[in-house]
Amino acid sequence: MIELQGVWKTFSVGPVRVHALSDVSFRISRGEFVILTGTSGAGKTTLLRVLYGAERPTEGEVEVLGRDVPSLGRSEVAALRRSLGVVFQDAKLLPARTVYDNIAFVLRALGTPRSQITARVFDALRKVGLSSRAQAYPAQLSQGEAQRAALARAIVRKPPILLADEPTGNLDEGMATEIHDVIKDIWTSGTTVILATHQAGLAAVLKRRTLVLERGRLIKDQG
Amino acid sequence: MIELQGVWKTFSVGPVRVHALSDVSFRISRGEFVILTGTSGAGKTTLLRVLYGAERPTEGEVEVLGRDVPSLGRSEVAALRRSLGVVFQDAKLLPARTVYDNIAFVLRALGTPRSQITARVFDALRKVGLSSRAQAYPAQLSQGEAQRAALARAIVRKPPILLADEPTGNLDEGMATEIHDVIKDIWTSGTTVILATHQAGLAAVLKRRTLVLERGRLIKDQG
Amino acid sequence: MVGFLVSEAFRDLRRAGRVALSAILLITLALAALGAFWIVTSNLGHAVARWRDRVRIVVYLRHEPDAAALASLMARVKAVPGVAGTTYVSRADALASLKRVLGKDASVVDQIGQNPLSASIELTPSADASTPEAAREMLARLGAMPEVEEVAGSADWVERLSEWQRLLGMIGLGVGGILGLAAILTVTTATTLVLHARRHETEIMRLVGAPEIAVRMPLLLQGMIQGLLGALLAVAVLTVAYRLAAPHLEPLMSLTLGLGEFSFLPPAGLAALIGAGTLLGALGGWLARAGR
Amino acid sequence: MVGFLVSEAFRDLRRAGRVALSAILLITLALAALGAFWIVTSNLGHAVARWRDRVRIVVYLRHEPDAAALASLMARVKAVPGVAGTTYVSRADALASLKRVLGKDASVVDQIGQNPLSASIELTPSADASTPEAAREMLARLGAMPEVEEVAGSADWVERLSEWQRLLGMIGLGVGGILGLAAILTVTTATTLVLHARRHETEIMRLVGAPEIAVRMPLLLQGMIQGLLGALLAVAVLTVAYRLAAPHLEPLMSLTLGLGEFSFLPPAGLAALIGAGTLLGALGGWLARAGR
Ligand SMILES: Nc1ncnc2c1ncn2[C@@H]1O[C@H](COP(=O)(O)OP(=O)(O)OP(=O)(O)O)[C@@H](O)[C@H]1O
Ligand SMILES: Nc1ncnc2c1ncn2[C@@H]1O[C@H](COP(=O)(O)OP(=O)(O)OP(=O)(O)O)[C@@H](O)[C@H]1O
Ligand SMILES: [Mg+2]
Ligand SMILES: [Mg+2]
Repeated sequence: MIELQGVWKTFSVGPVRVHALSDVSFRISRGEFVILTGTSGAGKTTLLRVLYGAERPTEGEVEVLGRDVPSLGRSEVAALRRSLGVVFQDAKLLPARTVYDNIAFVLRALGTPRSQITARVFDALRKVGLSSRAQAYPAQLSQGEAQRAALARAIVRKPPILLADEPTGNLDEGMATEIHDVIKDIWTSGTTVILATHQAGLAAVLKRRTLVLERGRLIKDQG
Repeated sequence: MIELQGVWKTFSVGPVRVHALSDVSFRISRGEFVILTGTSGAGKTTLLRVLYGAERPTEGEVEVLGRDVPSLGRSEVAALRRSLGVVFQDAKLLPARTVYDNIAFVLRALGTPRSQITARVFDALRKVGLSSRAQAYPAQLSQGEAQRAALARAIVRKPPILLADEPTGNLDEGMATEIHDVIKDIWTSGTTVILATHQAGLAAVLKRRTLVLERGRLIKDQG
Repeated sequence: MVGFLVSEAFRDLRRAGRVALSAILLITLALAALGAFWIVTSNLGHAVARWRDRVRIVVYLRHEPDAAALASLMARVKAVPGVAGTTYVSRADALASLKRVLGKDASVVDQIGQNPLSASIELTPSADASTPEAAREMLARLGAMPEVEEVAGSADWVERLSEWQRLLGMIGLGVGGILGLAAILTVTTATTLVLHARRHETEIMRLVGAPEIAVRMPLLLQGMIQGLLGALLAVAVLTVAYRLAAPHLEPLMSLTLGLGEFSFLPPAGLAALIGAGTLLGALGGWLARAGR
Repeated sequence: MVGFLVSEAFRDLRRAGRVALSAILLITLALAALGAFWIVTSNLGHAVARWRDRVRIVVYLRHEPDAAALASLMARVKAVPGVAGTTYVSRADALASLKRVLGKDASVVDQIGQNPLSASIELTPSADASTPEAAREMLARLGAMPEVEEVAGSADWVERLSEWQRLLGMIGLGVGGILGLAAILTVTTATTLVLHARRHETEIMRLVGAPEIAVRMPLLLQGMIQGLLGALLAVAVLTVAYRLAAPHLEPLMSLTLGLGEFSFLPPAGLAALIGAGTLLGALGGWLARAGR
């Protein structure tokens, strides 16, 4: 389902070269729940961006859902992303639309029948505990609320793969647990999940396969 | 030094009214270290915004450094902010400037002599462990790195008051501890600190006075 | 899907607010100026045509011909290439005309025993004869006829006319060039603005896998709507300006340019303006593509 | 601090890139068009003045005066308000002139026993007499002199002139209005753009307590720099265009308008253009203030 082979990603900032990913290889099968962890700057976000085609690896092979990601054209990348639910670390909500519209938008752009949209949007909002804020604009949300709205947008399509980047970074423990339960539910219903987090402890709590990055290297793959 | 009396802040989103702060009163003396905690959406960020004059309370009195904040004019607010170091929850780095320029900018706008600027900027960057990324632009930083850059900017002026909103939200435990140590150092050198965090456990670790917000109400003030 | 795209376009337009308004007004201005220039040029064109009618070449005849000879002569003169109109002036007509020229002193003529003037034919040249060469050729042919004593009138009227046309052409080129430049800048600026306002939005849309058409089509449609609105406004402005100004301009025109009627753009011209506006707007939207 | 503010302004300008370029070019365009119109208007103004010199009013005298009477008469005529130049035409002059008019048929004149023409004074009206009322007044005064038999030439030349001036005025108003509108829109658009690009930046600057001057001054300076660059470009464009076009235009001008020389803007005019550009740019920067 997901396979990386010797993936490197190197950024140049002026004279400095940053190896955000160094020779990363792994494989994830359908239906797995994988936790991706590592300190700040270890390369978690970069790895996810490579998976959804926002970053082209400097070297190596990336396959997602049977597609060779780095070689995809623009419209094929868009098609791939429509099969993925992504929770961005910085939420990335459209600032000029309400929470409801942000979520309905992805359904509408896909041509989902109008009659189903409202029900599906509110279903997703209810799961993340945000139905009362449906009419608020992103600037009117607290950071934790924005993160939950981003999760609702990612799961509203019931995608085969969910990539969640730090979805509880701004949430207290109680709410984090709730969100993790939501993600587990989605996983139980058949979605493959990759959850990136800096909370090393989470791996122990969730008891799932864990990939650990350190300065771009995959130093541990266990569970 | 800081005093709130019966502060309310109510937002209207369409027909819905959100009480982000409800009747909050407290007082913080010079040299205190206060932890502000509460779940997502409890009102932590709103409370800090009221303190640095970005939000006018719907009702109540706010005094910071002897100034009646809600009544200040634009240039007085600017002057107040120059006495405060603020770490914003979403970093708020100027996207078109490097990390170095982001930090040097506040010194330059204040008329700090050129000769001192470089040394002070690198001093602050070293404290947060980011000197190697000085020439990177904000878009080239990981979230955790951006947060550390924001902290460096807040402390470069050695302000009498430091307001830090979730400065370790995107950091793993090891790095969070380092950052807390940096903040403690600053506090030790005489700066009054308010640290907002959703990590309820942090209060126990740091053993400092803790204010707990719940749906805009101050439900606990202890330590 | 179409409904979705159109509603997205209108939503963008509303959001762009003051800027969209600026873009529309700039397009209006460019098109209105273009249209106004078009109107003035075509009216000056009419005036030039009228002036050409007024240019007279006089062919003096050796003798006053009788009716039959006159008819044959006139037929031959008309057959010369470049001759448009002809008027026969008999010796009596010429004398009457001289009296008119003398005005107060007309009585002088009566002191002359007999009419000393020649009969002549006054010619109007056609557009064919508006190059200096064609005009010289025509004059030579007329001068070669046996009945003709002398041809008065040289090629200089042709030079004058062609100089005027060159002047108009240069003004047209200059004005056209400036307006073209302004229109391109307008479109570029408006597009850059819209793109800038949408930059994050576009990025986020792409990241959530929105199809390209949903990302770009609204931009194109928005551009076209702006262009169309701008063009319609320009047509309205021109119409109102024409209605208000024409009654005042007409006497002036007839006084200075000898033009009785100040005409408006034909319907096809209006349609062309509207089409140009829509295209301009669409181009702006389309540039969005090149811009990234 | 000043160094800091100026460097911030240049930094903004560089960042705005294509948009700043657009704004500069639009200002260039507006000012170049304004300047070009100014040049054309002032040259047409010269042409009108020349035409006025050519308008002749003829005062026919009852008798040919002797030298002394003539001197006294000429002095009185020159004293009439509205009279600029005077030329005395004796009866012999008039006859010579008639021969020229008759051209081929001049021999007719020799058949007349004695010279039947009157002596006259040809007048050139001054600018004072360019209103219809002043002209009528002048004609009445001349007609009332005892030596004068008749005054030929009516007020219609004045009407023609004033109609021309009205036409020029209207064109000037129209062109000026359109350019003004375009310039305002340009400035608004450019400002909105810059503001939009700086929106987050401005917010962040305020949040970190940057003094107002550091927030706004660069915007104002940036606007002024844009305006100045645009104006300098416009002056360059006008100068080059003038150098290139004047040699071609001059013969044309003299042919159609009777104007020998096609003049450029005076230094003060250039300075005014540059000042206007800088002001326009500053206005754009200043609007930033009203915008928030
Ligand atoms: N576009 C870029 N240009 C240059 N460097 C980059 C870019 N994106 C990421 N980096 C660098 O690559 C490294 C990995 O970044 P990444 O965002 O993947 O870290 P992360 O593990 O997600 O960190 P965090 O937990 O702080 O979000 C960092 O040092 C970062 O500065
Ligand atoms: N500008 C605004 N308009 C409307 N509602 C707002 C606005 N700002 C904040 N709110 C609401 O006020 C409440 C408190 O927000 P605040 O950002 O202070 O929470 P917080 O404690 O900082 O949460 P988090 O830990 O998630 O950052 C939230 O419900 C939020 O949606
Ligand atoms: Mg990350
Ligand atoms: Mg907050």
